[in-house]
Amino acid sequence: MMADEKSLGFVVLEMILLVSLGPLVTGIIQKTKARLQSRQGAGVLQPYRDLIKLFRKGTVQADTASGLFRMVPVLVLAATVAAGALVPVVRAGPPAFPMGDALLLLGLLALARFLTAVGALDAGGAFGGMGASREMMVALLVEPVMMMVVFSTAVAAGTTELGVLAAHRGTSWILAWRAADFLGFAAMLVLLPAETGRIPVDNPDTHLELTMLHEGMLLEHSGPGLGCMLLASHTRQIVTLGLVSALFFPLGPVDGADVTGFLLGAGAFATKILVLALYLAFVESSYAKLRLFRVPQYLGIGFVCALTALALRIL
Amino acid sequence: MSTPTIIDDLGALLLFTMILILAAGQIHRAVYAVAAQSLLIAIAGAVLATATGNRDLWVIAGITLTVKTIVLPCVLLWVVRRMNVRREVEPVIPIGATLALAVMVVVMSFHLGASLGPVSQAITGNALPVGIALTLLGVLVMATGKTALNQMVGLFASENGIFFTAMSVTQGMPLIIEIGVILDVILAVLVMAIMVLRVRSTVDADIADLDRLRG
Amino acid sequence: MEVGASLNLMAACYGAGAISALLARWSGRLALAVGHLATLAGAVAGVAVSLGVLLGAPGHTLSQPLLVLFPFARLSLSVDGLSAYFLLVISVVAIAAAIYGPAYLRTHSPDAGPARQAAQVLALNVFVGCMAFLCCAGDALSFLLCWEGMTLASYVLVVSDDQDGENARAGLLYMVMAHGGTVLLMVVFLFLTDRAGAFDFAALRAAAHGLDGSTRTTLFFLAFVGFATKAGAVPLHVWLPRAHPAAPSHVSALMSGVMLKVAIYGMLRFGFDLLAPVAGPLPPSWGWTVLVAGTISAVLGVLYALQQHDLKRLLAFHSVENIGIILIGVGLAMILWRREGAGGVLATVALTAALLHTINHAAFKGLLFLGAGSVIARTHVRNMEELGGLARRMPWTAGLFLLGAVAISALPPLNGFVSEWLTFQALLGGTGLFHGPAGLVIVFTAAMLALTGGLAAACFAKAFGVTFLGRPRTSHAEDATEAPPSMIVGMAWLGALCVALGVAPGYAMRLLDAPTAELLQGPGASAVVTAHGPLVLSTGLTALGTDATAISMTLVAALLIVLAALAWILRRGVRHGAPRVAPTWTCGMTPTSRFDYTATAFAKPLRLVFAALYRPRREVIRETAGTPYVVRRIRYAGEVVDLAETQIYHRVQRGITELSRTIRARSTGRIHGYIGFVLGALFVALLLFGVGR
Amino acid sequence: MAETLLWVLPLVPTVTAALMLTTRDRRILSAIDIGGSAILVALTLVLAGEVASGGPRSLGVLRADDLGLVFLLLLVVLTLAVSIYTVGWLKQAVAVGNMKAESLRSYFCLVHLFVATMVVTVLADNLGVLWIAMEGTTITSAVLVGYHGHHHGLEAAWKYIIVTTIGISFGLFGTVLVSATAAAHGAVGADAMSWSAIMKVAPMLDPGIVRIGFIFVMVGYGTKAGLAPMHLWLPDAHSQAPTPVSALLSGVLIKCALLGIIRFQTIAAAACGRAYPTQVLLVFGLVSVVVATPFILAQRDLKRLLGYHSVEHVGIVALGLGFGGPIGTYGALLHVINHGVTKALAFFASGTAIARYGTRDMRVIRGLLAVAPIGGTLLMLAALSLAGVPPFSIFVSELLVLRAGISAGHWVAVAIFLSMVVIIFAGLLHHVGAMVFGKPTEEASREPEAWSPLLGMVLLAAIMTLLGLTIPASLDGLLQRATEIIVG
Repeated sequence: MMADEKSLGFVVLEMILLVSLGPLVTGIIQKTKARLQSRQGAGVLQPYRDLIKLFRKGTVQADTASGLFRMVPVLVLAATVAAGALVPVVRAGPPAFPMGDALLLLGLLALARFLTAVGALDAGGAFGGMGASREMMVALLVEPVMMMVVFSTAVAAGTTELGVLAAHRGTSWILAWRAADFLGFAAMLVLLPAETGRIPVDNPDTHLELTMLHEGMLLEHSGPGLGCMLLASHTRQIVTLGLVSALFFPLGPVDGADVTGFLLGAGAFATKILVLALYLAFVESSYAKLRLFRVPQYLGIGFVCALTALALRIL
Repeated sequence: MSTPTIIDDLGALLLFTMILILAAGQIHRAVYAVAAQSLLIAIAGAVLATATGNRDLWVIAGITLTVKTIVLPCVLLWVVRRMNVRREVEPVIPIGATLALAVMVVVMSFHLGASLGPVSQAITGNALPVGIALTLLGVLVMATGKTALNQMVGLFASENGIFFTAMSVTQGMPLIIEIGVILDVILAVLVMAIMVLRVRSTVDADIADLDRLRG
Repeated sequence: MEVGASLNLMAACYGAGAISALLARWSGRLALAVGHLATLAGAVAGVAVSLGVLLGAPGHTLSQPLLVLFPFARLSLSVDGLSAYFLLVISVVAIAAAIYGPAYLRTHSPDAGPARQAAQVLALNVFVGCMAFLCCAGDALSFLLCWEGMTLASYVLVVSDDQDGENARAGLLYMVMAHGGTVLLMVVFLFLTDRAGAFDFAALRAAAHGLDGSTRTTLFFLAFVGFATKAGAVPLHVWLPRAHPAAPSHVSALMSGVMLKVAIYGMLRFGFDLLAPVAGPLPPSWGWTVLVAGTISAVLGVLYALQQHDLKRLLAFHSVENIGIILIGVGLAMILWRREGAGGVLATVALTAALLHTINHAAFKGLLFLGAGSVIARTHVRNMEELGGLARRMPWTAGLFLLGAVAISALPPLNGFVSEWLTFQALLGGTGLFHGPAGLVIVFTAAMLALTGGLAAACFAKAFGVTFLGRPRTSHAEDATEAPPSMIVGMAWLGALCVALGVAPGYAMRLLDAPTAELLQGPGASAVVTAHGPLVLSTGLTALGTDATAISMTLVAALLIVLAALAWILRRGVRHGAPRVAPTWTCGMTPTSRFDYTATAFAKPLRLVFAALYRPRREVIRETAGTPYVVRRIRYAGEVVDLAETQIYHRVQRGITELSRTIRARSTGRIHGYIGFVLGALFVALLLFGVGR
Repeated sequence: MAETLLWVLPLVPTVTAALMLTTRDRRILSAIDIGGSAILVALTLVLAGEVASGGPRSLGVLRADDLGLVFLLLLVVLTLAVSIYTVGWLKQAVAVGNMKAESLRSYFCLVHLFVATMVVTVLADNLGVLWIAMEGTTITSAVLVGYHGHHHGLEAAWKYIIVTTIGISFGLFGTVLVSATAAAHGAVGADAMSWSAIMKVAPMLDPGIVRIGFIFVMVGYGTKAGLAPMHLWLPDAHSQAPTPVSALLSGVLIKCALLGIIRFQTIAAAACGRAYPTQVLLVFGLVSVVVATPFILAQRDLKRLLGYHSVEHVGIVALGLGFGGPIGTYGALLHVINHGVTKALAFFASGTAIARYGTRDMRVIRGLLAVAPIGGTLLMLAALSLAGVPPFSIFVSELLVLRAGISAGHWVAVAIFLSMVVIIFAGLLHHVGAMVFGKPTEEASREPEAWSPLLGMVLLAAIMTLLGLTIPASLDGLLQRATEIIVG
């Protein structure tokens, strides 16, 4: 409809931007948490340092692991980053050459998660298995709700293509919000911690603790492999945040490919992500982790919100 | 005294003998009753023969007299003696119920006959109902009679019913058929008699009491 | 015409294969080889036929009279787009099964007598042949004959596998339910034939046009139940998870991958072709029923699959799920067909999704069953708790099984995702058309579909992980070796299909043109879905008239490959050299296979989350030494039972059996009773019929 | 030529029976047996050819029309199969002492007398002769039923002879009534009982009398045919008789009784309108199918199971006639043939199984496929065919019957019929599946399968499958003409 189309090169550019900013978001969240807990905390660039350190290290592999184990980090990273290519970052509007829509994005994230779980089982330790089993449980509670939120916005636009969705909302997004949007957004806010693997669903900071999900699956990875996995989870986080922003407040000049427009869009995107990151930090430091079997109830809230949002759209 | 009235009276007598067979406590009495019944049939045959001048009926009457009034009853009595059952055998269902059923059967037959209206060619309007009643009552005897012999007697009785009907409703079946039928009956009775005695000799029981095959 | 010739060739091949069973008299191995070779040839001929029709002149129907067997019915074959497409599906899987079969049968049961091998060869060829010609049937009688032939042959294969009574029981349940379904079909067919005075489909179609709505609907539902029994839709599915695992694995692949689809073919044939009104949309009750049945089957199927430990049983339950997904597409197409506005286009999308998922499921479910087959052939164990660590022992099988797992979990970039994506798009369009409760149902369906995907992923993470990864739990798994090459080739063929249909689905749309265009009398699949060229999937105009959602699996796949290459470089890190190998971290203890997560443990969280549905039974027996704090041993036994089975079937069965037992017990062998019955019968009959009216 | 055949045909088995008395050697007896049956088959085929070309022939009280030929063909084919089967069966029976070697000739003699009476039954034109022959079958077969001589056999024989004699005496009563009204309309003397003569005057007959007569015949011959609720004797007799005799009883005899009913049905249809006899047949058929079901499900005795199955299938034939119309009647006649062949096969196969395990209790017979592959397979095939699975013959005839029912719009009857068919299917497959598959018991004899029983069975199995895959033009023509005789 509106919006001239983004060239493929532009899409790749956005993707790279997204991936490179991924660890920073984590850093910011960590820092904020530290501050809120009145700690000094590590610098916001710490995640980058960790990654570099890991890529320098050698690998230790479990004796039971099969060849698959070494491929897992590669595939997971690839899938997550590819998902990143589908998020409109600084500009809405469809790409010149169609790549993928919200469903494909969620599909790629699910693929990454599936492979992570499989990899965790490969080493054959109890922690990996436990992490994988619980991660899959949370995942299949989260994914349908995500899908429904996407639907609740897509029904209005009649498409699941994120660029078009964003463009359809247009710049006047806040005025265009209906009750359904508020509910959908609320559902998203409930889901975010779960999807990014944070308290109250998961705990990213602990190792060797029976409550962990994601970290448990990474336990047997080491060196560059672990690096890939971490980078993947950073990317996953920012991609999810990007998805939310694209669905609910696609602020960003949708036309005009000039430098100023680009900078404006980038700035807008950065602020949006920052806000969401701060939200996550606040949630993490103001809640305690839930028992695993309370999680369904917690996510149930999201489900109800999403379903109501959909109902409102349709009725 | 005209033929129809005679036939009617004979029919009544036949029904009476049938009741006797039904009610007969001891088997040899039933045998005598069935012999008497056969005699009545033979008389009916003779009467019809004189009335219609159908020569075949004389033959049939003769055969009935010899075979069903004399030979077969003797066979039966012989079997009875071989099996020396003298004592009363209690019937399968109480005699009162049996008689009640008999009354029902008779009523039903006459109701049926009435619903048909007069059968052309039949000697009297009552020939058909009486025939039906006799045939069914004969089977009723078999159903209620405890011993194998009761059942053989009942078989006779119902055969008699059929013969009576055949005579009084048509001028009897074609002779050849009639003879064939009677031959069959004789054969059947002989086979039955052999079976009865065989069982009596192997396992000391009445063949009609065996009920090991079920379900 | 050469297509007709290859049709005859197909018949000849299957016939020859069936006859080759006689070779078993001399050598069982020979019979196996020749028989499967014939199947292979027949399947290839089948592919030729279907491609000839699908790519041939549009709207062309290849029809061919058969020799007159029955004076009261003319038998004939007629291959239109729909038939050809399903013939293609059948043949594609049959090829894999035929390549895979002989080696499997030899490795799995080396001590099988020639009699059994002969039976298997005969039944296999009859089975595949009947399925193939069922789709080509041009009249009701040959349809029914093939239908029952298919059932009978598969029954033989089910009971043939081994001597224990379990298979016989499974076969019994299967046969009885199938027969019940067939009876319903017979009623429908005979009703139509009676109206038409002939058996061939053209006449039936004409006769159906004369029917009034209610009759039409009644007939449709009779047929739907009949086919749903075969397709294994909940709650008519109970036979499926028993029968499919019991058969030899390549036959399971055929049963799950193909035989169920034949039922789908029947539904489409009846719903859109034979019983469809001349003009105007179908009665709403049809589509909605199918849609809801599909949703229920999808969710319950995968939920029960999640709790299975028997590898093949798990796969069988997944067939229930996938049939559900196909039914969702079919139902949606029925709802949307001939609706004003965007309905027509959306119907095409929905039907395309259903048909595409048909072949996709055939491909990956076939692949998975064959993979499971290789595992079973090598380990003779079906319970995955007793497996594990096979990835290092049979890498090819593991890799291909993983491929199938990703595909069936509807994950990009493989084919499962494509058809589910299309289904989602059709549902989305549907929400635009329906407001109020109808719309909600569709949305709910979409949510359930999403849930299904997630559950499937979880299920196969478990299935693959527990079976192939970690440490071997028993000596069976310990001593396993890679499957013979011919089996791997059979699997690889289907695996390639999964990849091709996932990465470049646009090229397959061409094959879907004929069936979609013929059934819906609207735009063909490629006109709608690949409007922007074969590399892009798009859903045409959406209900709101906004432009289509378009994705390109090809591009994404390419992107994945590039990124994977980059990531690989990154993964190798700065410091090259072989990785140091160390035991898995288990808090300092020496790890054994008892540390591995079992299937039961993996599924435990979900068992608790969905406890309301599962009603799980569990018993824990603890032997304590005097005081409860010193526990000697704890025995844990838990199982999840199929509700439909316990709640419906067992009760019905028990009821009938009890009734007949009591009736039989009543009968006394008294001859007086016998005579009484005769007399009574005469008495009653005279009163009923004798008295003049 | 054909006329001579009419009196030669009954003579052949009679002479064979007489020849049997000349020797005691088992081999010679079997040879005579097979020879006689073969000649019978040959002559029947000749007669069939004559009739097909030159129309019905009659000689005195005998008459060969297409309707009778349908039954005659079934009769002779089964007789031949039985003769072949008997060879091996007898050897085994004598070995285990079920049959006494010195009494074999009387057995063979009786079997052929039995056949002779049945031949007369199907060829009879005079309804009186029909009745006489029918009673003759009862007497001869009753002796055969009790042949083993133990008191179970005698009990069965007694029940059989008493109940069926009652039945057909009702039949005679019906015959008398019909001939009475026929005589009233100018069919005099022996003609008064000749079916063809009666058919000429049938439309004028007094409907009231014919109605009552038909009911008597229906119940009477229905008893002999094993229609419920007069069927109770049937499982006893068919389970106690020697296996070859059971095959003849279930395969042919009850069909002969049906022929009797059909003859009267045509008269009744002409006299009181089509609807009347068909509705009576419909009711009895439905009752039979329903009554048979529970006894099949809860059965333990293999041969009784097959007996009750005969009840069901006779019921199906009656249903076909009751649904009426050319299709239903055609289907019914076809079903007569199909069921005859299949049921004989079933009895043969189960006979060998029983001989192997030494019991008729289906809970004991296990793993037949392992000890007797061919026999087990044949038993399975017979069961599947009985259950109405293609490509076996019964599927086709049941299809036609069903179609007739649907086109006649008897929805209730169709619904009941179908549900019973499915339940019976389950029951039968449950029983037979349990017997055929699984692990064989210890006491099962592992000796190799003898040729002669197999040959007899394979012959029948071939016919069964052939008729399931196609209906030859000649047979079709025969059935068409027979249908015309009934439907007009």
